[in-house]
Amino acid sequence: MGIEQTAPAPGDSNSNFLLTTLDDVVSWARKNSLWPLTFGTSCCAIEMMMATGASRHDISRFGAEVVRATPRQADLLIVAGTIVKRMAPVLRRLYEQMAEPRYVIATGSCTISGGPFIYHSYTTLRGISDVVPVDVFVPGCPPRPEALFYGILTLQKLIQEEETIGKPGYRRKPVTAALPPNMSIDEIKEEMAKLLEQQAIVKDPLKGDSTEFMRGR
Amino acid sequence: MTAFSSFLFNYLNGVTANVYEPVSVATRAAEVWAHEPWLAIGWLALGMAVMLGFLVVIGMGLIYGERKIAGHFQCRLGPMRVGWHGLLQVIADTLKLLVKEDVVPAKADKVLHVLAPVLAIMATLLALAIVPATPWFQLIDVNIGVIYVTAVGSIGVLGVLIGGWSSNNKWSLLGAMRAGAQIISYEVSATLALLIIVLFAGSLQLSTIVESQADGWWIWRSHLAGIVAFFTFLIASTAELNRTPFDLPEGESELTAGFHTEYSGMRFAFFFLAEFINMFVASAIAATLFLGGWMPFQIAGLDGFNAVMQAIPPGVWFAVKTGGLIFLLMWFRWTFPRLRIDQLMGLEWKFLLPVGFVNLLFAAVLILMGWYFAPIPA
Amino acid sequence: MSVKVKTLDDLTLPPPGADSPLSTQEYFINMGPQHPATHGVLRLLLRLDGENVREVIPVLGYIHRGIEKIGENSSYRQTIHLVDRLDYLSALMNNWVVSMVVERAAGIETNDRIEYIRTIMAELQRLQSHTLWWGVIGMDLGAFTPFLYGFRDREYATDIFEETIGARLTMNYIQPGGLMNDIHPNFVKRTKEFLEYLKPKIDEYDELVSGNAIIQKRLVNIGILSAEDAISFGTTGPVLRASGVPYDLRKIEPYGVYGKVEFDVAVGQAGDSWDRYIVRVMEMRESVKIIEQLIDNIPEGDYMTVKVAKAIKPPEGRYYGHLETARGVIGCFIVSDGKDKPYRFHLRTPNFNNLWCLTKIAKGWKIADLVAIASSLDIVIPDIDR
Amino acid sequence: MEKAALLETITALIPNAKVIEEGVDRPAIELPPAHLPEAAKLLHDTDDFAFDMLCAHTAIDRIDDGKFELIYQLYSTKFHHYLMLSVKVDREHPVVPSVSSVWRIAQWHEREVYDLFGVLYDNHPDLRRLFLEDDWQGHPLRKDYRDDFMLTME
Repeated sequence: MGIEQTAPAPGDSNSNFLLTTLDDVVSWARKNSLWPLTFGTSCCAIEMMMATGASRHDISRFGAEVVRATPRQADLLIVAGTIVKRMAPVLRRLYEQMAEPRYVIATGSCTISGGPFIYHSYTTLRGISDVVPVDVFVPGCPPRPEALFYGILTLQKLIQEEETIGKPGYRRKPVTAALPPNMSIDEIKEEMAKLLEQQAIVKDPLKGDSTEFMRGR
Repeated sequence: MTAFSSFLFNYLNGVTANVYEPVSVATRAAEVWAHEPWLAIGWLALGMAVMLGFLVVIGMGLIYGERKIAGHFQCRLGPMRVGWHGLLQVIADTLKLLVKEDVVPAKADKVLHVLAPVLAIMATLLALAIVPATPWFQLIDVNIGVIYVTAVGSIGVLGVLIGGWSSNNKWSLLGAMRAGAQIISYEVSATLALLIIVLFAGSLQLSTIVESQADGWWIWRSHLAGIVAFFTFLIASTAELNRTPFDLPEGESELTAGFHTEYSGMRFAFFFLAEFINMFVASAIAATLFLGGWMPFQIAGLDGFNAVMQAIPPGVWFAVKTGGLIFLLMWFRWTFPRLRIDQLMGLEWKFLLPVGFVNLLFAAVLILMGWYFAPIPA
Repeated sequence: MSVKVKTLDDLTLPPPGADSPLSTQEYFINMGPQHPATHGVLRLLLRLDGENVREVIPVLGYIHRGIEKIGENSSYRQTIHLVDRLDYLSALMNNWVVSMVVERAAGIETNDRIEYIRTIMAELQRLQSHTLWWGVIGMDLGAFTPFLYGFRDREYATDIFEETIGARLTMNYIQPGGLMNDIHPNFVKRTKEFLEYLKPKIDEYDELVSGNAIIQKRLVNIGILSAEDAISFGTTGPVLRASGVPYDLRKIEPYGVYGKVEFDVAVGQAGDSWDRYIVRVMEMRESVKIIEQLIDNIPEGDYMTVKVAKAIKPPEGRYYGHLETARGVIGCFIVSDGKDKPYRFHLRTPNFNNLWCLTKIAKGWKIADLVAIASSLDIVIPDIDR
Repeated sequence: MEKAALLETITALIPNAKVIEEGVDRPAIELPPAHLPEAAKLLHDTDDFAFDMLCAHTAIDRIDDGKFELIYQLYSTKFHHYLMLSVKVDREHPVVPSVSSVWRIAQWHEREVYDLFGVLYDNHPDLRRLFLEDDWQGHPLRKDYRDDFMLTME
């Protein structure tokens, strides 16, 4: 484990129709049932609560309102807020206590790079990707609930692409779920609608660029 | 095949002419066992298959319903994206839990850890078997039905206790201890409340109790005793179900997840499912004993009204009564805060139990004197 | 003189039966750093006897980001955005206290318009913070629905902030010498709408939670903090006022335009969890009253009195200023050596002091009470750890 | 009490106290460390002052003078007056008596100052690090603190 492994050649042993269909079904179930762990350290946690708790944004529409307090039952670790040296082992432990398959969304500048606490801070970690493998980064300080939703939708897209049965251990490099700058509100709405309808064209990851892959854990 | 056709005939006849012959599946199987053993096995298999389907449908339906109802209580929508109005949400959840990794903590007692959720779900399944959903469908009609329900219900607490103990986690243990104390205490009150109806109906058999309510449901035929018993049972069974305001064993803000803190994947789903099926069983028992089970609502003297009521199939009556009680339980959950453990025990031992005993005495006097609305059915 | 320094490993359990008549074995349990009741990454090491809390030992530092060290290496304007992230639910008040001290140190004058807007914003933030707290205490007591209601009402205030400030949570709005930008043309109208919306909602809060028998059973006469203890622990804000000490900086040393408005200081009597609860609910009504008196009278003027490009260099000295946030008194202590960066930048945060009374008042109660008491103290963890 | 009157009464009662005139924005006195506990007790108990609340306690690293300046911000809930107490200790042997028996909150403020500055408090009931791990090396708020992890802009 932990060693990078090149992806198999195109058309290699994964053309089984039954497995592919089964893959689709399992991925569908996983992506639609992302139960988050109650985990928040600072400011981002409030915006995360606005997303998961508040009735305006209402994460329950996506079936993700079943917030579990114990990592054993959670699928999604939303790291909301600064992680400092003392917290890092705890975060790692929480991640390891979660049952596979588990996904990590890192929200906020602090989890990406240390945010406003990069310089002169003797404790703040400069990004959490050294501690836990991150699937999706959501930038912002703190990110709006909508941004978090965009991150969750991006994660859903990633899960749908994943090959779950043949290669269960594969994990992508993290993706940043940031909207490009200068997007108008209408364009954002369009993009969200596209994701919601699941019509986004999914590139077959195994036939694509093999450097996109890396063995997780 | 004659039995099948006669069953179909009986059923159609029953629906059209309101002539019910309450015969449980087990009875049917026993009847034909001597000369047609394969048919008997067929009956049993059919019964089990229907029960299993029932279990899954009820479990999923209740979970979906709970999430939707909770959503609307909280000014939001609940699941919307998976299927039409989130109908497929529970299926996605179940599928995900099925294929999720199943963690057994390294220092846990592995055998007991695996056994606990099985015990919990087994207890609910056993209780579900005797619920008289309609006159023509009941898996087994035990002649000591009421005692059977309370006895089987106590197996569930074993599952919770074992689960909490075997996890080797202090929060789990605390949750399990709370569950043990709470469920065993409230079982006393629930049983006392059931006993009152047993006294009135003169039988322990659930089908007989339902039939005894043909002239009126026990909740109003028995003066005050029935109403008090009904509310006692409702409170006690809410406590037995570990639902708010009595959800101390898994009180999320106190004990992270209580007794199932260390459970993941399908085993957690078993606990989860058991809770919802238990809710159904408790509501069904309450509906059967106090609200007349599948008996239609009748008002003496209003023949036209009664005829309309009787035209509604008994299964619908049963579903409506049980559903109403389930909705009430959900309403509790999304409105009330949680009690503290000593307040919870105080409520049982200092209030509900004395009330239950006094009520039992009162009911006994009522029966001795014959001071209730209709005669005991022969 | 030699001083013995201890570690966590020095903690030991007493022998069985030491604290209770039964021969029971006590045990340690960790509540946190990840626990739903601790609202963040607070770790409470509990010594329990069954369900009874024998000792609470808070272990801090899981979100200690070294803000004071960063502040020593930032210019005065840069420190503003750091304090946003302390008590993020009182971000504007935190901005204000730094601005206040820097203004006093550097001799910067502000005008009436700035002070009016600052006061209104601070009170809006107090409302926003208290609505969130109200939801959270409901959730901690096991009722999930108030949480949603509290957040629903909080959203409206967030909208108002967003329109003027552009941020929802970490505002960075109040600057030394003024404000980041002027208020939005809609601000007055929308604030009034919000107040009209909120007033019946506060009554609804009372109906849903305050009047509930279970809530009262869980809060009344639980976790009593006497006035002497409250002062000795240095608690401030609603926690201190609930114990019967009418200490409110808005009244005692009016800053901003608090001197011009009529309002009452909500004071409790017994100092139990219920008083802490009801004091906050009363404060919500007072905040509404304050904003109503100010919102129509915002005078004309500039929103900034100094050039932003010019570095602030206060003369050498030690400056301490404080004001009342939603949780208590935040104090800012700046030591200047005449350069453009503070020589020492210290923050006296309300939650730090408020937390420690938990070690006394939670003793002897059950775990469930500990959760309720902690919730009634309304603690924000990054504010403690800094 | 007015500022001048307050300072006068204090200096009369505590002869070792030296009034700080410059660079402060509120009444301030300086005390030698050895006299801190008795002065604290007097300030807390004397009815004329009744400084019953310790608002804040922190330290300043005066590295050029080789001293730590400890600051105690006192407040009286009875008379609503303030006092800043300043105590200077040697940077090499920073030991001061604890005042946690007078103001209870001082216990944790002192732990914080010990954690971040390394000032040792005599007679402290539970002197532990507050924010950092027990095995942390050094005291980060000292001006000469450096470690491999911290990024500086120099």
